[in-house]
Amino acid sequence: MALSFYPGCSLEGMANDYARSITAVFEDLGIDLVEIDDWSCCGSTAAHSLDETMSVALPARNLAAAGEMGLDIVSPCAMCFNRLRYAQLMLKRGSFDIPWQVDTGLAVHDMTRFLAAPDMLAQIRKRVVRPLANLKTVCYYGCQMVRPPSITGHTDFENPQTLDAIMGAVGAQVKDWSYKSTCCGASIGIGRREIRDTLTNRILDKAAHTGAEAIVVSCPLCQANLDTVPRRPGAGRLPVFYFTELMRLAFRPAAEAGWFRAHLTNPLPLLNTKGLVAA
Amino acid sequence: MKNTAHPHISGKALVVGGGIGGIQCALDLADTGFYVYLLEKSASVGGTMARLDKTFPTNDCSTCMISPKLVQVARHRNIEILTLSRLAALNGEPGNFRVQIEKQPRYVDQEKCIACGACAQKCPQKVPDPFNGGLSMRKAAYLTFPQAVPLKYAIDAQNCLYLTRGKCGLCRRICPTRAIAYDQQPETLELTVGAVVLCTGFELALTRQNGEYGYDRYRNVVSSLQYERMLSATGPYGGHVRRPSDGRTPHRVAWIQCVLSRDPSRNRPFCSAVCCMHAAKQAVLTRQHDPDSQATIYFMDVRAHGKGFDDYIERARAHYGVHYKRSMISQVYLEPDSEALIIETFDHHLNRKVEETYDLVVLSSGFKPSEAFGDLAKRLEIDTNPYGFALTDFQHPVHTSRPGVFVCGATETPKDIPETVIQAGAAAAEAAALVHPARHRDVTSETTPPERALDAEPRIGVFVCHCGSNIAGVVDIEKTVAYAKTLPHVAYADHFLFSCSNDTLQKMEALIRDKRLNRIVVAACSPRTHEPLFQSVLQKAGVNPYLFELASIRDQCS
Amino acid sequence: MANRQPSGPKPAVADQFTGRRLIERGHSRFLEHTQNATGIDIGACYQCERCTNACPVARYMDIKPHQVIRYTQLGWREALIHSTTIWVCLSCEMCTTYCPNAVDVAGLINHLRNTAARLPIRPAEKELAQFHQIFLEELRRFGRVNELWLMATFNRRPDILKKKLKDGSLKEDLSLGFNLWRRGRLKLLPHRSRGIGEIRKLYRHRHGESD
Amino acid sequence: MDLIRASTARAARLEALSDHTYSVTKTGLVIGAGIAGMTAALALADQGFAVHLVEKEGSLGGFANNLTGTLEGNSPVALVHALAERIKTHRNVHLHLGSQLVAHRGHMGAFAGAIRTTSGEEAIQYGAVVVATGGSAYTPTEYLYGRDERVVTQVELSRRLQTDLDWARGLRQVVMIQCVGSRNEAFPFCSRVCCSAAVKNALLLKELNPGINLVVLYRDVRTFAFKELYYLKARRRGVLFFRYIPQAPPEVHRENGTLVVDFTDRSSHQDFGIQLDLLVLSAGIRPNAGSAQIADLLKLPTTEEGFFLEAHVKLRPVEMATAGIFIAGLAHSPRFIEETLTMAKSAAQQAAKILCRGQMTTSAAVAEVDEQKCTACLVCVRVCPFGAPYIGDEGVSCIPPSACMGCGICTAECPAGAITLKHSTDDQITAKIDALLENP
Repeated sequence: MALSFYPGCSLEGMANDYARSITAVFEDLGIDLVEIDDWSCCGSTAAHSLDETMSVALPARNLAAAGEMGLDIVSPCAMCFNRLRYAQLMLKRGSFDIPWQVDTGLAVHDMTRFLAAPDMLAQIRKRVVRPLANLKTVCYYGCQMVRPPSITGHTDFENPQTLDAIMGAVGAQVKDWSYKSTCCGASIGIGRREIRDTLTNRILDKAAHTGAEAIVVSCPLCQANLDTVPRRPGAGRLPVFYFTELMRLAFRPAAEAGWFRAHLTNPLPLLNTKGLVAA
Repeated sequence: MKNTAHPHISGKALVVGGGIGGIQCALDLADTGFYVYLLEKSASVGGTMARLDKTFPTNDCSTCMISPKLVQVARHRNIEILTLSRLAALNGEPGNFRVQIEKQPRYVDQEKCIACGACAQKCPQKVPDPFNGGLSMRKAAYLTFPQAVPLKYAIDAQNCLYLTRGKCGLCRRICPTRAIAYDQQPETLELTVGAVVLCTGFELALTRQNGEYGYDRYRNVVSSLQYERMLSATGPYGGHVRRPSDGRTPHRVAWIQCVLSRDPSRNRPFCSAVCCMHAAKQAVLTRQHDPDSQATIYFMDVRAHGKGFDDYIERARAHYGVHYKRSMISQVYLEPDSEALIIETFDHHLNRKVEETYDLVVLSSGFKPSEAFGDLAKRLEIDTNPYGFALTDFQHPVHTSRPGVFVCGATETPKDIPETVIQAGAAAAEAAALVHPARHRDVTSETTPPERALDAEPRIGVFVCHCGSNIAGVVDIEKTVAYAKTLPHVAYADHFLFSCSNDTLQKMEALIRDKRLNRIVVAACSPRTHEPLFQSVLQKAGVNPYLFELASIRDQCS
Repeated sequence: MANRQPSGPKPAVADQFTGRRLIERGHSRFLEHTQNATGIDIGACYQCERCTNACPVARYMDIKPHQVIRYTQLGWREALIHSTTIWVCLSCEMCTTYCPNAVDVAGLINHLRNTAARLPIRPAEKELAQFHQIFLEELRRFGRVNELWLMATFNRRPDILKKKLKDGSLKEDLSLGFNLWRRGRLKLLPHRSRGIGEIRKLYRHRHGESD
Repeated sequence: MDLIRASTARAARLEALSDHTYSVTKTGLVIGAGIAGMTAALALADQGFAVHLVEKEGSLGGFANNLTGTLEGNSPVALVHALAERIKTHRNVHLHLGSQLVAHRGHMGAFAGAIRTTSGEEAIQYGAVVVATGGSAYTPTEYLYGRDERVVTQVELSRRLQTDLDWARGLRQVVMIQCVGSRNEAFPFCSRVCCSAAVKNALLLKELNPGINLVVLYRDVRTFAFKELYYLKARRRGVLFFRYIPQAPPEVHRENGTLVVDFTDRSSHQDFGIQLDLLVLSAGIRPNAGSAQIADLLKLPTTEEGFFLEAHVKLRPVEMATAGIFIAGLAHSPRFIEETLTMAKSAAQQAAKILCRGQMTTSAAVAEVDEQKCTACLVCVRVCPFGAPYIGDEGVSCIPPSACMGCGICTAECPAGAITLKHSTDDQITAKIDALLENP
């Protein structure tokens, strides 16, 4: 099976660890991710905020490229996913004067949705050699992957299940909580940091209060936010994993501890106590 | 004097749906000289009203109000209740329809069942009780609710071990009257009626699937009907409001209005008309149950458009201290430890979000026509609006698009009990106008033998009732009977398992004749509703009905 | 940050847009124009405040989401495009998702933000506006956006640099940057995509229309 | 056991009673020939019963004659015509226009009364009564109504919209104020229909004059059930709805000739001063002036607002406490035309329950007056909740068995002890009590 892969800018920088784990996991699952040739930025919030047309045109270039490969698109980044879907919908609806031919029939998956399909979950369960049995997690989806449902297709926007299902499949304990898709404020993190800090800290507090030992995410922006936000003095931190990192952990008899050095909030002590990495 | 005019018009009518609308309509037709088939899909009549605790604006007990009506339909000689039944087909023309009724087996012989409850006691199979919104369990052999009419047990085929796996059969072994009948088969009845009235009622639009406000995700988020059961003395918690999660009494309760009402985004743009008053009433009752409680209603507009309703809202606010917050909620959050619920609103004075914590959240769900009505409407080829309610005409507000088929209650629009009762009368009037040439033709009237001349000496007959175990459990029946025999004028004394069951009544009648009894005392349950029942027995036996006395030993002793 | 978010619109606005203006200037013109441009049914709103209750940043907005709808109905364009609201909005889509009348509140706010961006006015949230601009400029330079360079360009802006030096947030930035670099999470050199030509063409094309 | 002893003791003293029976007058009386009255009369007539329909005005239709169209686009006037046609031609209906009921006595199944017409009095017999005295529109004293021709009611507006289209197209700014004369100290009721009336006229104005600025000032919009769809439609058409609170109602005044309404928008927190060329008041519904006289004559209880008070709010909504008398339409409460039609048919059906019977029996367990002991002190007349007792020709109290409900209040109250409640006679009760007390 092959998919056209749209990594998005973050996976080249801040989230390159995410990128590595994705490659590894998909290798393990025997699925080819064909990176879209010479992909370019989706425009993110900026294009959307300043120039509606650009927010359609920029993703369109990548949709077009994927179209040439004739492969459905999978996107690991919630923001990119949202922008691609949005552009696709707009192009379906109205005509935009853009220089690219776009096949709007192409499916755009968010990576978690793709992996949470029943047959995929079965595959994942087969690969698990080390169930993460006593790891207490909460899954955090953020906004862009689930809202608005009209674009993302997540009708369970308030209580999405894809990450929960995947974490369940690798044997982790998944706690339900109410803040799965509460916004972390990433999009204005630079301009109005204090707002971002307030929102992100609240999410970390709620996660800790739920009794989770770690937060599982799929969005690079969310991860960066939750992992790097300054905490109130005294307030603890939780390791923030990309779901693919934990999948990889479950797929391998022994994990390379080095894998996790990219995290600011060091997850090794936790993984240690759970006997998931060698001390 | 039999009416023989217009032989092609039938003097019978079919009322579909045994809720308060159907019951009222059946009575209004039967009391004006027509024979009525009252069709009910479940095992007993009563509908939603039987599930309510109290009702606005009087705060009268709902059961107490509907019970007499239930007894009335049950004992009306010209009303035939067909439970577990559905209207399969309708042919012919107004005044002379041929209807096909599909009747599902009850697996309990209605003639034999004396409602002693032994089957349910012994039945090993527990299932969530739909009557209590799944908040409690009932057995596979069950009685819908204590005052059910007909007061006969039923076995639900989906869950009965014997019917599903051929195992068990316990109830058949222990039933004192051999009433259990696993071999009952579905039957189809062919009836002729002159008119049809549809009173199929409503159900909540809120379902386990659509997950509004964490419904079916958080244990302490309940629907308005579930909360109604929680308030009710016959409910899952015996009238003490408890949290489903931990059984503690909730002190902070919130209502969220317009759940799946006034919500075009969910293609439910209409208003369900009764939820505002319903919530106000529940809030008032909550404050009455527990003076320390705090009741908050989140709403948009208070729709108290009925007679005296605003006054009720005002009392809820001023006298009972119910908080009204004109603000709609997006999402309900869970407090993990206590399973309390957090509601976020924006406070304009503080200019910030405020988190309010509640022990219990009640969702005032909008209405939709009852599930079965959709197909029924198709089968009967009657027009419905985009939301599935029956379409009627301005000048003829209870006429469906099919002549001779009338409608009442929430089948037409969401409406409260009084409006439903009113509409039931109107539907009855239209049906009667259609078939009135056949008035009195298909009904029978009481014929009583002439009264026996009264012997000078009183000869009192005393009948003591076990009422299953209700009385027998507390009172020593044998002793009581023996004692009664010693009393002056007592010519005869005996005891019965259930005096009110049909076969007992026949025995009683015979005894009165044979023993020439001329005064009758029945020591039984209190409900005055039973007095006319026993009086009719006296009449049948040729004894003046006023020579009857009821000793209410169930209330006052047991 | 109470000082940073005036509650309710600025007084000037209130005076400028009294009921009388409501009548003489057909308020409906702006409403119609906005409805046509966005396809959003703004009239449908019944002011239930679900959007404002759902909004995570309402407190930082001078015109709350439900008021944005009301202001649009009243034709108060000026107040809206000068508001902090349009810049503070996170596009988290809570308001749109939960609106019972299916009013795309976030879409409306974004449309107003787009409008404001096109006009020669000082945005109420300068840094937020600037960040978006810089992001698009970076995109124009390389076709992709490199976080390190993005931050660098942003912080190089004199006014921003001054402010960040003052409140010490520049130090924070640097230490965070260093931490991330140590963990190999910073890509030092931006990748320039081959298709940069057609992307820049697209930009020129856009500006050709918009001014 | 004690209970059984007590019961048997009483049983020994029980006496045979025979229920009282009498024959039923198979004719109905309907008071008021508005939509409710005409519908009730026809509902009875169509079932083969004779009906007297008494209307104090000279014409049929009542309140509905002022109405133009409904929210859903139906015509009340057409309905009135349709009903009137049938009323005039129906063989079972005896129509008495310009007439009034001036006397009424008797009981369920056998009432007797008198109608006064211009040509004198006519005695009538009837077995059941439907009261449909209808309602009237409140005449506002608020908001310069009657002092400025630019201030009108919703009813007046809709009438003018029928005839004067150019005027409607000329309007630029219109404001509607809800709950005028409703939901206040003087009149706590909600008039139920005003919100829909406002929405209806608003839509109509937008239809005729799309450029118009329309503002509705409300407290709660009460377009319940499917009427909500029209409220939604009005919003989509650009009608602006602003909520006001009773503590700060809108203020209307004239500024050198121009009409101005001041109010605060609860949403934008802005004060508005709108110059307008038409102010429309949603004036509430009141009971008909005539209903007081009927209430008096028929001894019927009413609410403080003057609407008739039904026997039971939930389960007997169209019955009065006095058996044989029923209620329909605006006389009961403000309601929509469909609801009035429904209620009238329902009331008629309850009446039919009586009229369809040849004979009527009443329980024998009723109060009986000992004429020797009675001193005609009127206590029973006063205390009876059903107005059964009256002082008969012999100057002593009579309690018609058919009117007595057997509640026993009079028995207890009668100072002379002249009244006994059969089946609960003193010796039966005392026997029971003695038996209870004695020890076996």
